[in-house]
Amino acid sequence: MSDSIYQEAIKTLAQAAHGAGTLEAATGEARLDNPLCGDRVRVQLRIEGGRIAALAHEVRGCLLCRAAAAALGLRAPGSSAEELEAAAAALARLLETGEPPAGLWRELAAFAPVHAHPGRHACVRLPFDAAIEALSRAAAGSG
Amino acid sequence: MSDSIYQEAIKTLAQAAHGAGTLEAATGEARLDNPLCGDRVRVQLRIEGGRIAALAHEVRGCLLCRAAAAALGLRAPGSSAEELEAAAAALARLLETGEPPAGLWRELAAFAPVHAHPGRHACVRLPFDAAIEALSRAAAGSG
Amino acid sequence: MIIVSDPIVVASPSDARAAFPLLAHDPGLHYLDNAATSQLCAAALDALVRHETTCRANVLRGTHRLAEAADAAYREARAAVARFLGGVSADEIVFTSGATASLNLLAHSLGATLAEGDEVLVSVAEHHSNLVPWFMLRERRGIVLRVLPVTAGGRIDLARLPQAMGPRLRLIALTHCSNVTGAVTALAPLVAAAKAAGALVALDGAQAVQHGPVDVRALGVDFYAFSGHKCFGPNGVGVLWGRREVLERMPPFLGGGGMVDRVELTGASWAAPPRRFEAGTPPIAQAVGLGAALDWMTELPWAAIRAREARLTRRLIDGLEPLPGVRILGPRDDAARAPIVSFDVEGVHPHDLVQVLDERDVAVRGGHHCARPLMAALGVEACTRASLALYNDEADVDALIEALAHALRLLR
Amino acid sequence: MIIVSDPIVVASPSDARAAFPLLAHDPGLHYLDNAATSQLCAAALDALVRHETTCRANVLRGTHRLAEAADAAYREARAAVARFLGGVSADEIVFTSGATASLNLLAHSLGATLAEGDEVLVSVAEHHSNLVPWFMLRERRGIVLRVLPVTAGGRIDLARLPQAMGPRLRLIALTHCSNVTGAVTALAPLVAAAKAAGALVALDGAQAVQHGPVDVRALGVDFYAFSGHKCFGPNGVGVLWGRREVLERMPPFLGGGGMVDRVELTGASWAAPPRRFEAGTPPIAQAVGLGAALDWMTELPWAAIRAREARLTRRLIDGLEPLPGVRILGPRDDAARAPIVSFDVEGVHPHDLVQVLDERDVAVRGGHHCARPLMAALGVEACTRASLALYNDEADVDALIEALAHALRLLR
Ligand SMILES: Cc1ncc(COP(=O)(O)O)c(C=O)c1O
Ligand SMILES: Cc1ncc(COP(=O)(O)O)c(C=O)c1O
Repeated sequence: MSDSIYQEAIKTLAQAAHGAGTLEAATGEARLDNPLCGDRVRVQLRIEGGRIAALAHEVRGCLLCRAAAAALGLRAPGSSAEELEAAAAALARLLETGEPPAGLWRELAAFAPVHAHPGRHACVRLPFDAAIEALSRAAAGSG
Repeated sequence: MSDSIYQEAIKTLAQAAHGAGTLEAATGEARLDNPLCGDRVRVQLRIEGGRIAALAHEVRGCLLCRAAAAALGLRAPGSSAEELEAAAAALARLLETGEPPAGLWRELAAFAPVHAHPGRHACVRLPFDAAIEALSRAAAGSG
Repeated sequence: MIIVSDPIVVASPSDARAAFPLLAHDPGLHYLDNAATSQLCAAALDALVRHETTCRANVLRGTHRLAEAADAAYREARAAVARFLGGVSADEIVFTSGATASLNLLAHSLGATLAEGDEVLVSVAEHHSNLVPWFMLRERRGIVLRVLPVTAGGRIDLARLPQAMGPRLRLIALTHCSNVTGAVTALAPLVAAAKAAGALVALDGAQAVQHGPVDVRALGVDFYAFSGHKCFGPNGVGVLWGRREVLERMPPFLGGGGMVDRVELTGASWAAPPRRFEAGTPPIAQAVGLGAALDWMTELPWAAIRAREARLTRRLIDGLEPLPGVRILGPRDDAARAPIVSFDVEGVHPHDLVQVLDERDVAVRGGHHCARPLMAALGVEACTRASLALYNDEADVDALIEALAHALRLLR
Repeated sequence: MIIVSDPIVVASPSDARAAFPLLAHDPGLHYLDNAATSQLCAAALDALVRHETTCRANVLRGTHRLAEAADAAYREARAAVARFLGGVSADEIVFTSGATASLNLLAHSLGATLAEGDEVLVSVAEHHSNLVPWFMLRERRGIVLRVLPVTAGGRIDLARLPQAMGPRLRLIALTHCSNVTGAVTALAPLVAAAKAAGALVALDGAQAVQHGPVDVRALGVDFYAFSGHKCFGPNGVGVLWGRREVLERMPPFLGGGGMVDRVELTGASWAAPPRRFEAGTPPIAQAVGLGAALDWMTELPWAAIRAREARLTRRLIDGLEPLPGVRILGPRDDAARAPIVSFDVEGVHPHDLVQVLDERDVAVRGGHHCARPLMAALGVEACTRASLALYNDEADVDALIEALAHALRLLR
């Protein structure tokens, strides 16, 4: 079970569910589906002074998806758009290579074993994809 | 080459081409195609007093088809409808089993090796099928 | 070089595993995903390999010796399918690339004989492959699609049949057996009602065929569709059986070599069934493999196998029910069901469950199982499914229950 | 039990025969019916058998380990096809059950975007599989079908292109290479004319692919269709390549599992290409085998193989021409042709010829070759065809010529 993808860290993250809920006065919002498994993520965020002031998410999905959303809920507030994009890119590299790249958010390292399961990559990425979509909506003022 | 289907007997029959041509005052006629190979047979016959008084055929087809038509042209005149049907049935049995059944027209025995080549059975049977169709048209008076 | 063994004869159900190369090579695997794909039996693999290495040629028009051998093998495959379906005529067997292709053929070809306003009746319990082709026909031709609901127990609700049958009903197209709940459709009342209404009945047999030969004439239906890969045969081949009288009045679906009689630039005329419906080079080697699989199946002791499958299903249900938060979807009784059991686990996503079970060598499937309307009716987005075949035994079921108990501790 | 060898590497063309199990087992056979079906290479058979015995599962939705392995293998097969076609995107590769299925998919799916009066241009030289689907589209949607004639030499007559292109031309659908005459279509002027007219170009590559990788982007076309069984791969699988931008605006053709995004009883929405066009369980093992065949082909020394095929074709034509009553149909020169040679023999029916050649272990094909309009244009009802592949050699050609001389004595 050593390379199980269900490490304690992921479970803890999912249970903590940082950022779960809805946001008042969001300036950007996006909802994404994974039609393959029915996972669904809604991310709302508020941009203030060029930074993410607050982020909330609602996830109907698997443990991996919820854990990824929680990492996002923990770390995104206070980040800039560029930092969030860099974090998403680092996560994508981790999944692709199995090796934590420089600059990866610490909590995301627990996802390394998912590398071996390409069918689950979308579960982990969905909240990040939604957040980036929400960012671009916020920038366009159409959130 | 001993079990070649191109026995001298078949070649001789095809070359003799008994009955090749057209018939004046036919009382029954049928044209049949084999769409698989493009073979085409026209059989015309004249019934007089319950017997086949004359039979003619035009064949665009392979040697087997021409040889079968020639056997028909040789033997059908003078036969009754029942005799022709019995000959066609005996030919079908020969092709199916490879063994000449009782009552097979002597000339048709040369087709025994065709038994091993189901794809060619239709070539041999086509003139007989057309003759039987022509018979039934003659009986119906719609020749 | 490839060395192929003689086909293995299954003298008793416990020999079955040895007759499946993948399972024989992986003795630790508890393969319980048979509703998605069954494993390939040695008889089918051997026949396929023997065909490709000794008589590969195109069929129907060749007269050299390989072509004759391929023709004979393909013809014999059709005869094997005809035997498996209760001894129908081989001319009623259309080879396709799978159940989905068979159902699309039906929706296009029979569909072309329907008029705007004609009705087709399906059910909420259908696999997408027996729904989407009818949606598309509705778009193309303006047919009316009616849908039978399911009962709370997850069975097609036959009490609603009278209301669901409109005056212009032409076809009832239903699953023979649900790929989610295992429920076997009660056919007698359906067939009687269809006959009375002058409607045809088509069955999606994809899930039924791996549980034994099917006598389609005795069922009284008009069409039967299934896939080779779900009855121990090769991938890439399927069957549509149809009653000759009905096939004969259906226009072709796909156009190409082999299905025409005459082709001129102004148009073409069609060959007789089954070739009318088999445009292009068919999946010859796959059909030969399927024929071998079905011949192998036909020889098996089905009464004993079915009794065993039922026993294992009971054991599975009895093992699942006491687990906290586990809810079985569909029938929990033993009547008229295939050994397919789907369940929902409160607070645990099926994909997590499947992954943890996989870590314990138990292969099941999680998701919507291409049956979203049924998922909605059962009140879930997705679920976990265990599906048994003739090679499964008590150890497989027990491994699943044990791994599941572990997964619930891990994931909740 | 099945033992599978390592893939055989073809260091030089003369090794090729050893890489084909059927030919290796039947050394006396002169197989010259490659245009009907090529033999299956060991690399493809091994990959297929290995897949079925080590990672057989359904694709796309499973997350247990067999399903992950099957998914990876299927994805890799798509990548192999994309490499073979000149390095296109794997998302542009649609797996079908064969070239005929690919062309029907195109006629239905692209056809659904055409309006009454829109024009499709084909040629007299097409295989029925690239004619009948367009006839059927004409019936369904009232398109106008225009037909390019062939020259006396049997090539598509490009001089007639200006007249054949109407103002509403939307698609030119032509064979890349004739399955009867071996003539390779001159694409540059066609593609330029199509571009200028804003029309798309689809190629039927069924006969081209066994003669080496094809760079579809360099050809400048929009669609490319072919079958696995004609390029040393398994039966029951084919490909439609399409440019992404075009695929994306095409509606689906077949409905079923895997091609949908969302399914409710009111309708469904579609997945992105290529899955939009792959309803149901695809021919997974066959695609894996095809990928292996194409990877194997990609490594071969094609310049040398093509030179050899051309030399053998010359030898064949030079052997045929002096024979009394023998008339070669189509081009007799060496330019732009595949090693396919059809001929008519005065007073001798092709089926008789094929049978007598078969008695001398020479396998060729006689008939109309599913190209009746071309037969009519060439003034014959049927003809005899010899078609070469990379495993053929001088002995095969000489055996044919010798057997033919014998047959002419026997049959006339
Ligand atoms: C030029 C051409 N197009 C299409 C096809 C159809 O291929 P398939 O029968 O494999 O679908 C063939 C093969 O017969 C062909 O030669
Ligand atoms: C009930 C049912 N119908 C149809 C299908 C479609 O079968 P295939 O994907 O082999 O075409 C399936 C399999 O997924 C099924 O379970």
